[in-house]
Amino acid sequence: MASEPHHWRGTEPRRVLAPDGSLVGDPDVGLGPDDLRAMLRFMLLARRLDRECIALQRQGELTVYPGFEGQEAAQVGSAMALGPDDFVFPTFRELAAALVRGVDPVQYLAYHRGTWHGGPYDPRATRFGPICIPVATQIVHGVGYAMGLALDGVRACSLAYFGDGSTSEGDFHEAANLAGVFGAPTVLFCQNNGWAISVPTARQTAGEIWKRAEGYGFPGIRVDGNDVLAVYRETREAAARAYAGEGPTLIEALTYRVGAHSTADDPGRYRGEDEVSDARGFDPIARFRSWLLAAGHIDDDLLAGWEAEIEEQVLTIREGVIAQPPPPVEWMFDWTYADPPSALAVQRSEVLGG
Amino acid sequence: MASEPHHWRGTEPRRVLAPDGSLVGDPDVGLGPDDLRAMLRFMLLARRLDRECIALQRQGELTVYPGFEGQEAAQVGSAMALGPDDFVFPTFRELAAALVRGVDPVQYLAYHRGTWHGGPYDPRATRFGPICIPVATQIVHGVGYAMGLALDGVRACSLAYFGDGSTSEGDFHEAANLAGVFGAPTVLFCQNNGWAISVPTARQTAGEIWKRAEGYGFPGIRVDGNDVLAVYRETREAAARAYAGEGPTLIEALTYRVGAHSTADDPGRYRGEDEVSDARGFDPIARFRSWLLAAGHIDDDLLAGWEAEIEEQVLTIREGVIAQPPPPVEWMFDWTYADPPSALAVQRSEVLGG
Amino acid sequence: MVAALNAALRDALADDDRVLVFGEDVGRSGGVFRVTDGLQVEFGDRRVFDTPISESGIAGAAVGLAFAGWRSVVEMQFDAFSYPALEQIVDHVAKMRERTRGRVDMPITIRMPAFGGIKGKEHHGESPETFYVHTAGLKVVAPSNPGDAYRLLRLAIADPDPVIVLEPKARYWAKAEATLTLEGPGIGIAATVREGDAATIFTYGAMVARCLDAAEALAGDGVFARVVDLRTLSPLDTETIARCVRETGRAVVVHEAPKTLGLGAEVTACIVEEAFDFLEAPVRRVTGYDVPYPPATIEHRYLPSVRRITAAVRDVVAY
Amino acid sequence: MVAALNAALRDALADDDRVLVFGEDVGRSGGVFRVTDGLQVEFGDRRVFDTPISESGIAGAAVGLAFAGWRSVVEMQFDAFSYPALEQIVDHVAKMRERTRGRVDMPITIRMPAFGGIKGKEHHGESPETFYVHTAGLKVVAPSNPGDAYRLLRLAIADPDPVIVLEPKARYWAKAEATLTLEGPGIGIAATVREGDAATIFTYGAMVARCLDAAEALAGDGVFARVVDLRTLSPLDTETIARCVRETGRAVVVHEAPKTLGLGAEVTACIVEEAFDFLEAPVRRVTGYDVPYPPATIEHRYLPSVRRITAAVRDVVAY
Ligand SMILES: Cc1ncc(C[n+]2csc(CCOP(=O)(O)OP(=O)(O)O)c2C)c(N)n1
Ligand SMILES: Cc1ncc(C[n+]2csc(CCOP(=O)(O)OP(=O)(O)O)c2C)c(N)n1
Ligand SMILES: [Mg+2]
Ligand SMILES: [Mg+2]
Repeated sequence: MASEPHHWRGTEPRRVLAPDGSLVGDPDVGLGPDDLRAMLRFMLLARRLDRECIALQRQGELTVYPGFEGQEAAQVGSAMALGPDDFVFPTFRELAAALVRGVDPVQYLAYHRGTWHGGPYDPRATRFGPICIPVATQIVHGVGYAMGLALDGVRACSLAYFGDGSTSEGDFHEAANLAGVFGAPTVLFCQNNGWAISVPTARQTAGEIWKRAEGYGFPGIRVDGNDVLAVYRETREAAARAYAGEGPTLIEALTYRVGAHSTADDPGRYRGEDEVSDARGFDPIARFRSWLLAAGHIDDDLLAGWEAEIEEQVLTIREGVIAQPPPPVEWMFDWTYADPPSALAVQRSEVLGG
Repeated sequence: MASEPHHWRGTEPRRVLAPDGSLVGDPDVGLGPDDLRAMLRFMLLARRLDRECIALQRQGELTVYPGFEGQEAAQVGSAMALGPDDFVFPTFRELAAALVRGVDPVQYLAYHRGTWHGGPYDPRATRFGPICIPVATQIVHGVGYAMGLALDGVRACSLAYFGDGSTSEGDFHEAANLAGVFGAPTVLFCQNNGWAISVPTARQTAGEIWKRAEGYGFPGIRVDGNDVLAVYRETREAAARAYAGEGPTLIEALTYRVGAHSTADDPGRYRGEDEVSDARGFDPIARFRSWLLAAGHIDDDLLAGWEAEIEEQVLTIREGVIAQPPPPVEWMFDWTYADPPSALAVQRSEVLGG
Repeated sequence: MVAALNAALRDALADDDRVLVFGEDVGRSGGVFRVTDGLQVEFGDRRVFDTPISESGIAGAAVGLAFAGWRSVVEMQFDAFSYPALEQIVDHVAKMRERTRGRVDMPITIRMPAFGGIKGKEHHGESPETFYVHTAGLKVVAPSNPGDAYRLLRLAIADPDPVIVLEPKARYWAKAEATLTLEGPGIGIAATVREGDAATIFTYGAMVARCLDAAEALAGDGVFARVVDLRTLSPLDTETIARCVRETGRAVVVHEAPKTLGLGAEVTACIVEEAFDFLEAPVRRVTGYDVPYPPATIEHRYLPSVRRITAAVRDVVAY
Repeated sequence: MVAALNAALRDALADDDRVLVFGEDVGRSGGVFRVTDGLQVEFGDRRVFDTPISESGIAGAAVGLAFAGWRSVVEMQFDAFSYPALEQIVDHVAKMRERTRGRVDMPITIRMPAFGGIKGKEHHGESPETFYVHTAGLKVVAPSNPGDAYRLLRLAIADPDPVIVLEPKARYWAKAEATLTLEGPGIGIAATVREGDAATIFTYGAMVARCLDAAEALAGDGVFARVVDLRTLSPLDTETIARCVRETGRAVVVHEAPKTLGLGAEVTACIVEEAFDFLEAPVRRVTGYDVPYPPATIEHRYLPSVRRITAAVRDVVAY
């Protein structure tokens, strides 16, 4: 059997399914068969779309693209655990979560096509914040948003995604500490995929990430991020605590970045192929699919049907992406201020004038 | 019996002496009677000088001054535990530690007189870094310095002081995390004095500060910061680990800021007098003195002799401080660059020209 | 001025229950300069609260709160202590409206005691305006008197866009009668605070009072300098700047920040662009020097003095 | 240019065993732009090492290492990612020498890929020079070609003072033959890269090539513009700036940073101070706009174009 990814060492993560798909926990995480099937379908769609995006980038249709292969369970499981009023603050790698949250993938990919920054989709309507590049900064936004929910007495929470590397930033800490002090209804969701570009988790921190929570006075949880059921359950419980006024939770989901950091990256420079092929033995989709098959929730026919549907869906997205023109140049000026100063109006007309 | 300061709650701190001066641990921390006496004498000098500084400020001889009454054990105990090659990175409140390290108090107080910024003393010669105002920034310097020691293979460590409030800053976290990753020979020494200006520790963080260390992968220790023997022992052990290549230690020393945050502060706005008078029941000097008396290491005659000496010492310092003139105005320009650009030379002569 | 700022916060909190006031020591103690005195008692600790020492966290939380529909008025305890928040301010506070194509406003007010002149400690006398004026998406105001302080702070809070409010700490305790009202010129409008036709002195913050002293001294010698209080540093009131230079032909810019890329550079460039043909002498900049802000005992040699200002005005007039 | 920078680091590491190179992904992977390629293998992971993602930590560690006698060359992975380090850079890197009255030098080099033009993501196309040029105690260089890149980086590393090195990422892969040598003009010396007498274009970084293109286009029409590559942004080479304006009477400043308080403001102010009587037309600034750096598909409309540059030169010449 292939060895576990390096950064999974240490405390055993919580699990429902063992890597081979066998049960090691209670599979009743509160999802009916339809939901379970939807979960797998999202994961399959996400993977197929992710690969398409890499192709699109190679074909010059997208700018640098950060793939997430291997992280489908972490993203889909956590995003499905949230309610419609909950708000997600993502990094740049959460396309799978965006799909679950109903963000239009064509609009989402406008970001990577270079037609708009931040949130080309409507972050308010989708309750999915803008794509965020400066690592860890969005965690603070998640906490601030949660403070706002608490002030409003709304029964909802925020969830901020971030990577293992992002936990080294001051903003991770300030966010976590503020969350603790204000008892903010928020979930700090770390996808520990073993790498921050070329730096392995062990060179990012000498501790275990989930253990940081205690120092902030709230629960920290280590979950197998490639076990979608466990991810779902833990996130759901964290959200439930938030709804109940019990404050934040830090979740460290152990997963693995199978691909490159982005299409601009060459992982051959810093990690061996063995590690990657070993990690493929822990694939989140294979694990969940094999259990669903064994449990009789899906069968090969269904899977074949999905495959065809997903091909079509991805083709449509592909076409939508390619059809996107560059934005009108005046957009550059139109949202900097609600009420632009006159000097900016002059600059705007200079651009439009030629 | 007066109740303990609010922020001492939670995990019991390590102790050698109970608040009433009775023994609860092994008093043999590796110090002979002379050292023990020197320790008390430093504490007495520090307290007397601190009060003098407040008087000097009231008399217009110093600018805003941050007193440290109540924190003498935390500072003297930790500073005495260091070897001559170790390097201290202080905040703005470590005059007692500076005394122990041999920093000339008149030069030190030049800072508060407003005659120079940073380190008016020689930080290299004294191995005592410049006074540092932007909270937590100096912790990173301590870690960087320690990384340098490790690179040089020198058997020494750095120690950075910081307050409870400072632990909320991103720089605390980045410093601690770097220290863990690089196994830097450093001591992160937190004087948790219960207050950050007007904010009590409980509103600063929902966790216990010493517990943060586990998340960074190194030991965290909670010590009674008003027990000078325990502070000494824990710091010494932390330094010994650092020397031995075993990396950093986080020490949370529970102490209490008896006075105002600074001479500009009015604590009456945010804390009750009861709390302060209760805290006086945990005075670090009284505790240590009573044990030294009981153990026969000192007697009343010695103390009376010291009192007279210290009066004289403080008077000399006072006179030295008052005698300090403002610096030559060209100093403003003389150290900005090793090799000042010509435009700056022009500015310099403009100033000197009038 | 402290009273005016305090009144502005109180009135804003009273008028709009989405307004929040938070920062280090702003609650129980009422702020190190007492600008938030009494607000927590009056509006409760839900709406006026202390935070940990966490400037990046404070600015970032304000961003998240804006997503949740709250209007944050945050304090950075001193000028230099806004630097740890710079990433949040530049990357998010300033850009979020653009990043979301106008879907998410950032009605955030970032107040800070700014500039020097109070014999403060290191890092307590910085003039950080260049960082914020250069950052697209922010507005920056620097009132010099209680009336402007009240009005500009209230306008800042009401503004859908983020506004940095630089409060000249050296003027906090200046005595001045003022009617506190929202009526009056908005953000972006400079004020001619003294008439004159020999030259115009452009300035802001605590230097306004000093420039008025200088103008008074010059008037004794028959040199009548106009003094313009820029009040808003971003966007600059280029119209007033250009008009004054057209009318007086000569200009001096005075500020505490170091010269190189201090606001004086932008004012000069703007004069050159908008009023070149009327300019009869080089624009002179009387500013802090290109060195770290000096210690208390010599800060008066760093700050523009009446002597340096009058000398510069005489220079341009004699040119 | 990547090869020149790489050679500079290699030679500096070889010449002085107190030199360290560290930052995010600079070790094993050799940097996202491969500027540090091969250095870890050659000099070992004691001297060339990866850090956690911790910009403030990186800058602050360099300060501590300077106390311990080490000479750090750190990388900020991109321009905008230097913002989290701003407090450390402004409060300590820039001021520590002054704070210790010259007892502790800060021989720190902070490298970063800067400016736009590579269809990068958000926060990957910033021009942060204003923040650093305004900060007393720092030097700032921005080489435009491999020869300057090699020399200026080596001089930066050898300098006892902190130097910010802004590497124009759009020129990283530009092919150019260059002899890499320490011989040549030092920090603070601009270069006239094309002669001309109708006007002077002052620029730096990736815009140098574009200004040369513009000058070439203008020459076709008989307008001979001089092009000056400032190379060092702090301290500015005011002598060369003034001399060129005295000789050509007209000036255009070109940079990618937003206009307001971009370096063009300082260059303009300097021209006014040093060469007012020779100035025959207003200085024109051709710059990025006062908006956040735009997305890839429209960045070419934001960046100064040959058309905008030539138009500005024609304007000042026709004035
Ligand atoms: C403040 C900041 N510094 C540096 C970067 C450059 N950068 C982009 S992604 C990345 C690695 C992030 O690693 P991790 O947080 O583990 O997320 P992952 O990429 O693995 O999803 C780095 C260093 C950045 N985006 N923001
Ligand atoms: C970055 C920064 N933000 C704010 C301040 C203002 N300030 C000075 S001391 C202080 C409280 C520090 O509390 P703590 O760390 O507990 O140290 P103590 O004063 O108790 O010794 C604050 C907020 C500062 N110096 N630096
Ligand atoms: Mg990662
Ligand atoms: Mg404290």
